[in-house]
Formats: sequence, C-alpha cells, structure tokens
Amino acid sequence: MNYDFDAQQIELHDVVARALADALPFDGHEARGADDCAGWAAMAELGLFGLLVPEAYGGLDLSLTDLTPIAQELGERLAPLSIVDTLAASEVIVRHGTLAQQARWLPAIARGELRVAVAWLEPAAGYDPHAMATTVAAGRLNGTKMLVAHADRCEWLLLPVRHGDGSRVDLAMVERTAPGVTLTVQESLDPSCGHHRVDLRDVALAPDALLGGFAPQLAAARLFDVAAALHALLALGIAGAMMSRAADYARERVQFDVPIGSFQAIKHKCADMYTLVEAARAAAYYGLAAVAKGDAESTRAASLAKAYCNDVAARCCQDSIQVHGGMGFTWELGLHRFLRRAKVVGAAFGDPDFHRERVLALTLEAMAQPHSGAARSAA
Amino acid sequence: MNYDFDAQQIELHDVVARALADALPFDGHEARGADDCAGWAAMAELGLFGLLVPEAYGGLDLSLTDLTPIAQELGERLAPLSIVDTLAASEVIVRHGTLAQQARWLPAIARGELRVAVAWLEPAAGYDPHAMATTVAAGRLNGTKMLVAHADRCEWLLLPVRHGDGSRVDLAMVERTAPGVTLTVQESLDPSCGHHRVDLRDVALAPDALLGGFAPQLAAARLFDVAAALHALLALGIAGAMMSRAADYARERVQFDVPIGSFQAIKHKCADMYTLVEAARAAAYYGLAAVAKGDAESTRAASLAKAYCNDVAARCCQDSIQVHGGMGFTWELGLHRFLRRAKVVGAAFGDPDFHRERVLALTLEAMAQPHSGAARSAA
Amino acid sequence: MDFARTPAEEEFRTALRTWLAGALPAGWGETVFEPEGEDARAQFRIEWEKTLHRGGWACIHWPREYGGRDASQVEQAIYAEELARARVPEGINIIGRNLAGSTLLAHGTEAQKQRFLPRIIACEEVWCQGFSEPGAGSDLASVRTRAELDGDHFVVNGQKVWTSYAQYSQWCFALVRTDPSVKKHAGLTFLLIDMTSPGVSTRPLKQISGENEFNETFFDNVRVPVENVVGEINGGWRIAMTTLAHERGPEDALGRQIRFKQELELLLETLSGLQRDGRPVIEQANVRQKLAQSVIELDIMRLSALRQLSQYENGMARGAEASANKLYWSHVAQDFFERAIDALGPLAPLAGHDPLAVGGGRFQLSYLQSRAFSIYSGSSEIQRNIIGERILGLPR
Amino acid sequence: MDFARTPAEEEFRTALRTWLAGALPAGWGETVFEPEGEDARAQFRIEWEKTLHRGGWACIHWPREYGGRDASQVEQAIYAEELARARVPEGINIIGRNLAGSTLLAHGTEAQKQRFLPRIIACEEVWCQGFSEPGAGSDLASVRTRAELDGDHFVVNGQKVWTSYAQYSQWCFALVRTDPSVKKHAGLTFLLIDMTSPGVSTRPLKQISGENEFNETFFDNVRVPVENVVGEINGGWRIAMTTLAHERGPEDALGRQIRFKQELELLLETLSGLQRDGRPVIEQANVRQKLAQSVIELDIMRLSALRQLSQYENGMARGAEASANKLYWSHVAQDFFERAIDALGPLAPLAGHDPLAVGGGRFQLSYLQSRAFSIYSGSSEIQRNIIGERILGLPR
Repeated sequence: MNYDFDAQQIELHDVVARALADALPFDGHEARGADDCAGWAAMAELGLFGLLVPEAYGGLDLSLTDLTPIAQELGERLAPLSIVDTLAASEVIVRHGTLAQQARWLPAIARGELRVAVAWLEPAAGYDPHAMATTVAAGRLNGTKMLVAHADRCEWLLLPVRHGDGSRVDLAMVERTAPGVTLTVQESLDPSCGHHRVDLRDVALAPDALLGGFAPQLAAARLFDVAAALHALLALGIAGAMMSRAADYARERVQFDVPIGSFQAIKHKCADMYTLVEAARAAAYYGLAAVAKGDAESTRAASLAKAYCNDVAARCCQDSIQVHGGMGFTWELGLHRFLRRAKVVGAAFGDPDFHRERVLALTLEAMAQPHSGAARSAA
Repeated sequence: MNYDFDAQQIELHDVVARALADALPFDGHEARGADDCAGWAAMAELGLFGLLVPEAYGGLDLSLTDLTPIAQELGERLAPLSIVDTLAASEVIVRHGTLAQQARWLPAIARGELRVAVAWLEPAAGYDPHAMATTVAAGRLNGTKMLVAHADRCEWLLLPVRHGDGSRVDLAMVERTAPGVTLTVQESLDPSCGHHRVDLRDVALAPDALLGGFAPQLAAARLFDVAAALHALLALGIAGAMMSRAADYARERVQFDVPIGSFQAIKHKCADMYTLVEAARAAAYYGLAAVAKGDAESTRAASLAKAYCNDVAARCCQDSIQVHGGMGFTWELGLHRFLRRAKVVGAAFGDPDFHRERVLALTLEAMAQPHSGAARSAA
Repeated sequence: MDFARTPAEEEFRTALRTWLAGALPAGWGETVFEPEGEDARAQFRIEWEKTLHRGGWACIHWPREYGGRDASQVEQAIYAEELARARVPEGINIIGRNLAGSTLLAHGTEAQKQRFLPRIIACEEVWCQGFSEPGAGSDLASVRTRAELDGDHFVVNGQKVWTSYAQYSQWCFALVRTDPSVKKHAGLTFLLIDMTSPGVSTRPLKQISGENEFNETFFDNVRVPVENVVGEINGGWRIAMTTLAHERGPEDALGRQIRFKQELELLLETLSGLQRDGRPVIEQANVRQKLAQSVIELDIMRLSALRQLSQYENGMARGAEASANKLYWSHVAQDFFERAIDALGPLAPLAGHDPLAVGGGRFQLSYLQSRAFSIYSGSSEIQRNIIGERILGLPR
Repeated sequence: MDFARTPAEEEFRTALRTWLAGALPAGWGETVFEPEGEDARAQFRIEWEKTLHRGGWACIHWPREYGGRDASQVEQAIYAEELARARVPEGINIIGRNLAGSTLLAHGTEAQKQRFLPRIIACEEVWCQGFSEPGAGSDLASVRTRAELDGDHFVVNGQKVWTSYAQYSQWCFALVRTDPSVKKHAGLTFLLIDMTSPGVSTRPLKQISGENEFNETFFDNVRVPVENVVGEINGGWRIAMTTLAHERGPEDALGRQIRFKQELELLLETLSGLQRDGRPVIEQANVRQKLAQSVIELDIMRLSALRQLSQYENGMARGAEASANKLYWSHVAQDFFERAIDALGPLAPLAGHDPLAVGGGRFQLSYLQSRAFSIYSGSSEIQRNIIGERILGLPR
C-alpha cells in the first residue's frame, strides 16, 4: 500500500499545475464570464484528454488514479467543469463503449478536439437516473436537463436516458448541434461555470449513440461514480485553497500590533481547517482509487469521499472568509468565487445528504452479507 | 410584555434556592443513590407542592409561569425528578380532574404528602401515547413502563393509557401498591434518578382513576406539554450551571502562568456557552409561559423550548468538561452528574428530534391556515 | 413575567398597521416592488423614509421634542415587527436614525441636537459611519485617520472603509485620531464630517454578493469645524462604544428576524411545492430536521430580542449583552441560509431570474449576503472577547 | 499511489489470523469474555500480553535483536486491525510497549535497552507514564516534581496525576525538574523510576465513567540511580515530545478505529432490530443521516492513519501531523458516541445490565469514556496550537 503519489504522478501534476497557473491566473476582480472556457487549450496541448485513452486511439492509457493530483488542482484553480466532464466521459467510453464507439470518439477526445458536457441534472428529479424524465422512445429523445456546464462550448452532450418501455437506463452521446437540441443560458450562483439548460425535443437518436449496450445500467452508474469521485477532488482542491489562503492571511494581517494568526481564535480555526482538509484528502484519494479499481467498494468509496469533501469545502469557504474579516467579503479578493464554485460542485453528482444515505444503505447491505462486515473492516 | 421575573417570583425562587442548597449540597464525590430522594421534605415544608393547587384545597393557586425560576433551580441542583413530576401532575389534576378527583388528591399533594411519579416511557414506543402498548380493557390495565424516576418513593403513578377499544388516550392515576403493580430497579446512566421499571399486570382500574374524562385526549397531551416545558427549564438549569462552572474555573486555573480564561480558546468557548444559555433562557421562559396560557401556541412553544434547551445542555456539558481539562473527567469534581442528568432529561418527554419534527409540523400547519403565519409572526 | 400585551400596546399596533396600509402603494409586496437599479432603489428608499416622517412614524423612540414619540421598548418592538411584516422598504438612513441619532441624543450638545436631529428624522440628510479602516478592523482603536487642529477647525486626512451608503450620504460620523502621542484608545475623537466638504471622495466597494452597499471613503485635508466634535476631544472611544451597543442591539435584530422568517416561510412553501423524485421535498425527514432547527433558532432570535428590550424597559443599562445578541443571530442566520440553499439540492445553484430557479432565486442572494453577518458590526471573534471579558469576567 | 496489498502482506495477515484463532480461548468474544472485576481483568490482560510474546507477536515493530519483527508500517497496520478484529483484550502495558519501548529505542543507551526492553516485550514489567501533574496539564513544561542529585542518585519529590494503570506498574517514565533556575523547558529530565522503590505511593482516581484506570502517584524522597536518565540531564523535553508523537500516532488510531467501528456495527444492528412505533429505528431518515456521518468519519479515521503510516514508510519524519490525527479522531469518536446514545431515543438512559437496555448497555459506558478523548494525551486546544504553529507556521 502506498498513499503517496509516485514520481510520474507528481511530474504530471506539476506540468498541469504550471499550465493552469498560466491559463487561469486568479485575477480576483471578476469572475470569468459564462463564455470563457480558458484552460481547455492548455490542457489539450498537454495531452491531458488522452490520459485515460488507450494508446491505440492516441492516448496514454493511464489509470483514473493518476488523475488524483490533477483533479485536485483543477478544483483549486476553479478550472472549467467541462474538463472534468470530458475526462469522465473518456473513462466511460473506454469501459463501456463498443469498439466502433471508441474509434469514433476517443481519438478526437485525446487530441482535445472533442469536448463532452455531462448533462445529469433535471429540475424535478434527484440524482437517480431511474427517476428522471428524460426518456428515449421509438428512437426519439425528449426531456430537459439543467446546469450543464459550458454546454455551448462542447461538441457533444453525454446524458443518462431512460427507455420509455421500462427501467433500463443507458448513457446517450448527443451532438450539441443535433436538431431538437436547444441551449439556454442559465443564471447561476457561479457565472464562471457557463451553465445552460438543455431542452431535448424529439431528438433523433441512432442506436449507436447509446453507451453501455452490453452492460445496461452499469455505464450510467459508472459515470456517476467517476464524476462523483472526481468532484470530491475538486471540492478538496477548493477546501485546500481556502485553508491555505486563510493561513497566509493570518500570518500577514496585523491587528492589535500582532499578526492575527497569533490569536487562538484564528489559529485554531486554521488548525481545524487543516485537520478537515487532511481528512478529506485521505477520503478523496481513496475514493478515486477505489473507483479506478472498480471493485465492490467503489460506489461506497465515491459516496464517502463526495459527502465528506463537499462538507469540508463548505466549512473551509465559510471559515476562510471569516479569517479574512472585512476583506473576506469583498468581490475584489475573490474568495466568493470558491464559495460559489463549492456550492455548484456540491450540488452536482449527488449532494452530501444523497451520498450519506447511500453510504449508510451500502454499509447495512454489506453487514447483512455474512462475514462481509469483517471482510470490509480488514480490506 | 415583561420578560423579567416579578418580585413575588424572585422571592419564591430565592426561598426555594436556599432550601435546595441546604437539602442538596453538591458534594461531588458520589452520585446520590437510587434510594435517596433528598429535597422532597424541604420542598414540602415550603409548600412548593401547593403552588398550583387552588386555595380551596390548601394551595396558593399560582400560575405555572410562577414555577419558571424554581424549575430552573431544580435543574441546576439536580433535584429529584419526582418533584417536577408531582408539580406537573398537580397542574393536570387541577385542569382536567373532576371535582371529586381534585378533592381526593390535591389537598394531599399540597401538603407534600402525596408524591406522583409520571410513567410515560415504554421500551418499544416513541413519545406518542397513541402508539403505546399500555392499555386498559374491561377495567384492567396491562403494560410496561420504564425509567420511572423514584417510582418506589411515590405513592401514586400517573400514566397515559389507551383504551383497548380504540384510539382514545386517558391519564390514569394508579396507586403504587395496587395489586398487579411491580417495580424493578433499573440500571441507568444517572443512578441518582432512582429509575424503575413498572410492570402492570391486570391492574384493576376504577373509572374514577381516569383523568380527562370530559376532555378525552387533552389531559395526556397537556401533561406531556407541561412536563416538556418544565424539563426544558431543568435542561436550562443544567446548562447554566455548567457554563458558570466553566467560567469560574477559567478565571482561577493557571497554566502557562496566566488564568486559562485569558486564552481565546477557553474564553470563546465560555462566550459561546453564555450565548447559547441566554438563547435557551429566552426559549424556556417563553415555553412555560405559553403552556401556562394554554393557547394554540402552547404545544409548539413547549417543543421549541425542549428541543433547543436539551441541545444546549448537551453542548454545555461537553464544553464545560473540556474547559476543566483533566479535572473535568474526574468523578470527584462531579461534572459527570450534570452530563448524566442532561441525557435523562433529554430523553424524557420527547428528545430533540421528536420536538423538532413537531415544531416543523405545527409551523407548516399554521402556515396552511390563511393569515395565520402573519398572525403568528406578529403575535 | 407577563407575555400579554396591554390594550394600549394593541392600540399602538392597530394605528401603525392602519397607517402602513394607507401609506404603502397599492399591491405593495405582491405586484409592486422596489426599483431594481441600486441608485433608483436608494432614491425610492429615501422617499419612503420621508413618507414615514410625514406620517409621524419616523424615529419613534426619540423624545417628542425632537419629533419622536417617546416610544417604549415594547412599542419599538411592535414597530420593528409591523414594518417588517408589511415588507416596507429597508431604511437607507438607518445609520442616521439609529446610530447618529442615538449617539447625539446621548452625548450631543443641545446645539448639535437642534442642528442635526430634525434633518435626520426628515431624511433630509443621510448619514454614514466612518469607523473601520484598512488597518483598523477588529482592532478599531488603531484608526489612523488624523485630525489636526488648525484654528477652530480640524484638518482630516486618511481613509475609511465599509462606509455603507456613503455615496448617498450628506454626513459621516467618524472616529479620528487627534492625539497620536497617547495610547491608542485615549487619542480618538468622535467627529461629524460634512460629506460635501472639499477633499472627501468615495469609491464603491463591491461585495461578494455583487452588490455595492459599501464604499471606501477618503479624506484629503478636509476641514471640519471644532463644534462638530461629539463629547470631549480625545474622548471618542467611549462614545463609539455607545454607538456600537446600539448597532448590535435588539431593535436591529427584531426587524431582521421578521425578514429572515419571511424567507423561511417562503422556503417552506417552496419545498412544499417542489417535487423531487415524485414527492414533495418537505416530506423528507432529514430536510425537516434541519429546517426545524432554523425555525426554532429564528423564533428564539425574536424571543431573545424581546427579552433584551424588556430588560432595558426595566431599567437595565445597555452593555455587553448586545454582543451576545449579535453573535447569536449572525450565526443562526448564516446557518439558515446555508440550510436553505442546501435543501434545494440539485436546484441550489440556480439563481436570479432563471425560470427554473425556485423562490425567485432569492435564497442564493441571501446566502451570499449572509456570509458577512459574522464579520460586520464587530466580528464574532470580537463579540466573544467582549462577552468573555465584560460579562463573564475572564481576564484579557 | 497504490492501495493494493502485496502477497507478502497477505501472507503476514494470514499467519497472524491463524495464530490468533489458536491463541484465544474457544468462543472468545461470543460466549467467553474478560473477567468483570477491574483487578482480575488487569491480570487477565497481563497474561494475554505474555501469550502474545510467547507466540512471537508482541512489539512487532521493534528490531529483531530486541525480540521484534522489524515490521513495516503496513504490517503494523495489519497487526492493529487484526488484533482489534479478533477483539483481543486491550493491552495493559501499551504504555510500556509503545511509549517506553519506542522512546528507549530512539534515545536509550544500549544498557538501558538491554535492561528494559526484554521485560517489556515479555510483559514482565508493566509501565506507566509520569508526565501530568495537578499544576501541569496542558502546560506540561511547568512540572514541579523535583529530582535533586545526591551522589549517584536523584532524590525525587512530587506528585503526578493521570498515571494510567500505575497500580499494576513496576516502572514509570517521568518528566522531572532537575534545574529550577533555567526557563522551564530547559530544566527537565526524562527519568525511569522503579515503582517498587520506597516512597512511591499511588491513589486511584475515579473517572466520570466510574472506572479506575487513572491514578495519582506520589514520590516522597524516592531514590533513583543516575543511569536511569534517558538522554541528557536537563534534556528531557525533547525526549518527551518523541514520546507524545508516538502516543498520538496512527498506530494508536488504527486499533481504536476498529474498536469504534465494532461499536458502530453493533449500533446499526441494534437499531435495525429495535422497533419504535411499529418500525425499525434504522429506517428513520434523520437517524440514518447522523449515523452515516459517523460511518464516514470513522472510515476516514482509518484511511488517515493508513496514509500517515504510508508517509512514514516513505521516509517522512514523525512530527506535528500526529496532532491532526489525534484531534480528528477524538472529536469524531465523541460525536459518534453522542449520536449513538441519542439514536436510542427513550432508551438512551438505560445502562449496564438492565434487561431492557440495548446493545448490552455498552453505548452508555463508551459515551462517558469518550468525553476524555479530547482531553487526555494532549487536549484539543494544545493539538490546535501545535498544528497552527508547527504545520501552518502561524506565530505563537
């Protein structure tokens, strides 16, 4: 067992971090507008989108685990969510796409020329795709998706669809420009996400648009777990950034003739943030690793990470603003960008209540199987 | 509107406080045993048990509101719960007893010669008496009650009973020594409560043993609300005592060459306790006043007070122990007695989750009635 | 203890409620709302305050001789609740009425009262507060804005920050350093500064919610007559403390509480109507528990404020207990708005006027605004110090 | 990153599990339990530690030359988990094995190692820790127990407190003041004291749970040979810090975590079987949310400990990160036991052997015991200072 990053992972992270720092300078003053999708080109140039793609399709054939430090950095840099969406999509196409589908999409994804927006949420549903209203019947797709990040900049949409005849859920790849697809900009807590509503009206769906044909249900569930585990890392990145900024400010800001970090009220708030961030780190790293392995524990591990990291991010945003005092609630300093992004990340792919419930249900399920409780404890 | 105590209330409180201080010296070393019911005689001598009893029956005919400072003091002194049980019983007999029942029990209660233990809890029920297993059919009572405080020292038991034929719930007064009543000492988190299990096997129940005959359901509901509001004040007393002890210790205990209260970690913990206790005070005082008035708001106010004060007591117990450091978890200092009592008080007559749910349900109900939301806001 | 209202109090309430019904535009709060632009809204609010004054309902806690009603604490409580209940526009001269007014009434000369109070109550002059500076936030006593005596004038130089509504203000009460040679609390003076004086400039300071309530205010050789000192020269600290006790007091909390409760009721209605996976969100036990806690805490915010007012009515002097009041409500309200937005689940990020946004996108804005509650008007850390030291007697 | 186990690690686990199955009494943890009386239980635990030693499974992290197995961090993790999983008796000489042992290995002379280590590993000598005093709790460096040199002996006078299991101990490692003239951290020495020496006495100190794990220990002119100093005279502070880093480290957390998780599983089973108002308590969404949070937090307690072990294995020196470890688990566990008892609702107060008590009344005892977690082994306030200053670089 080794919880630390290996040399390759560290190198990969450093390259990505430098590129993101150049592409996404934190200018603080203004949240980037909805039409800005900076960072994509830099990531494409680095070949980031080929990381999970097999070599045969021009990728590097790495494991999802290798994304750990990168995803965290994407969170810390408030990078466009379409980067993570596309990475998650590439993973699912590799695992659940037919050879034809892989050949069709993966090379373009690897080259950074094909962006995929994952369209999961609906206005009147929770997170379970079996309860969603977007359905396909007689080859036609109908429904409404919301809060799709940078849908206007992505060439393809990836979304779960129920078959009108029953409970089976597949994942569908739909071209953004397909007839019947309408995009509407949405006003969102985080304008930098470029959120769109996507209305689908009798969109023609070719059979080869459906992923997971030979493993029905699994593809959608897998996409959800992968995205949840990656979002846990985004939340971890946000939490870590807010904690560091608080500690930096506490070392420098002088009140009552001393740096405010010498006051226990501030010092202990920072120490609590540190402790929570380290705990979230242990959860998030393990979460993505378990999902990468794809074993029986992966869903539970993804939920555990997502529930915990979201809460830690929310807490660190709040406490970091508090440590910054009056400066904390100025637009200029830009801490609100993390606060806003944290809420978006928290609401995507399962909020903490959803994931807590799932952790408990899976824990009880595992206990009900003879010896499995002990097996899990010792796993 | 006057939130402060009036002169009579203050005088009453001071007399009671002095008597309790004499009768229940806090010796710390040992929790008083189950067979100790100290404080009763002192309270009886003061005429405390006649406070709510009409003058015709030898009482003072005061309002439940006048018990506010006393109940808080009973909480702070960890006084036997049978005192509060008997006061609650006297209130309900005054309101819901027939003239014959009043004449039978109230004079003896006022003289301090008749103790009443309220037997509410059951092993497999929540707090709603309509879901309880203790029933009366053909004049015979059957069931099991638990955690009845000092049941062995009380002459009478007061308990909710369902009629076997339907959903109606009455309150029954049952003599402790009646055939078929068996008491068993229970091992409890707080040994000073003298908790007993009460088994009822075919106990004969005369029709005049049932309270609330002309207002079915109301008597049991009223007893519950009165007891809940009084228990909120007990919890407030505990919370206040723990907060004061923490502040006292923080002023005196020296570490790193200064009193530990000069460290923000300690100072702010004490300040938070103070703030919570003051909020709990506002809730508890209002709660009992609303129940005393008996208007539409009384159930909601009792639940609000009970839910909040229990949580504050739990928090103050925890934080006060923390402020006391190593001394905090010694048996000798006796802080554990408050911790233990707080859990007993919290679990009696509705735990915080129960009361929160009730507050929400009643709030939604009030909102559904036209204009009542605004009416409540402005009440 | 007596929670009943007297007939006189009920009469007061009825009179006010009747007046409000006539004074507000028809359809107010249902079809008619404030203008959307910040400047137009400010102008609208100034007009509303003038209406209040014409109706005899401005500054009711002031003595009759200065245009008030000598209102009791209970009447003030009723006033705060009725105004909030009618969803009247927020005050823009709240700093003038509650802080400048109360401070002048307590510490001003008769000439100062005669000069300033009539124009505050009539909303002819709007006020802002010049306390905080970039280097003096929690450590308020370290203000560095200098005021140097030059004949019968002070010459003021320096920068203030978080001066709410400075852009609409004619006057500013400021804490300035008049003696740099003594220890810091001892060299401060409470000075009234005409914002139209040469050398005063302001710059808007955008908040995390995107709004521009706050400003930076700069003083560059601003001349202020000596008679604009309140209290003694170098005696400003004590006066500023009075101002802060009013700012953190129960009157402020009462009005806020009703507004919070209105948002809470909007949330409960929203969640009752909102279906998620085939059933109303409000039926989920986990959501219910969290919202119930906010119902309870916001009700207690009201009860606590009433209790404090009752204590003042019974003769208790205003003091550090206001800090407990402010500390309590700021966190309770932050928790509420966090719970509100979290209860929306997948819909949480949808803000503003998006057609799919629930509750008119109101909760998202309130959530952002609420982040500042525990910082402005004295951070929670400062309030805890005050409670610990001045109420519990813990050493500095 | 690699979360897979190597075949060698799996082999180690199997060997240990097999040995444990044979070494524990038949029916252990199901029909056979520890004795109930505190003294009998202590004796039982000493016997168990001797069994561990005879099987070659004591102090596996020690070097082979002192009887250990040179176990890797991962092996230690497996060891902690397997022992807890088999619900083996708790160690009574945990202070000897983990603290005295580790400290001597790091700082002891060869003679000290030869003298003490074999008897620790064989559980022939039990150890206690003499750090805290009535006046030196969080402020450990202010210990006043004096040790004055008299020829080749120190003469020790003073009082220690919270000396766990002192009543069963043959040895105590203590922090004593050898130079009162210098500033307080500089005048301390780490001294090994024979508990059978004349002048040593102990008095039990009952805890809030009613148990007697702790003691006060008094030293009255106790003579201790100079060769029992570990490290330098007046160099004890640095050595004590090593001891504390071990006490707060991940090995300790791992074993505890499994025990907490066993209680959690017992709770989940209990609530699945417990009917309240006609349905199992575990089906209530509010209860589920709270318990899920504890499931998550206790799992992370394990993951964090594994991560720290992994860092040590990769060469990171032990330091302040142990404080974050200890801070995290102590509050997570306290929250868990509070939630556990609260989830029992009306049954919460029923304790011990009452026939109606659920979970064997275990949760009530654990709840009480857990109140001390955030105090002993360095209070949470001290851990936060360490994290803030030594990890985040915040000023003192």
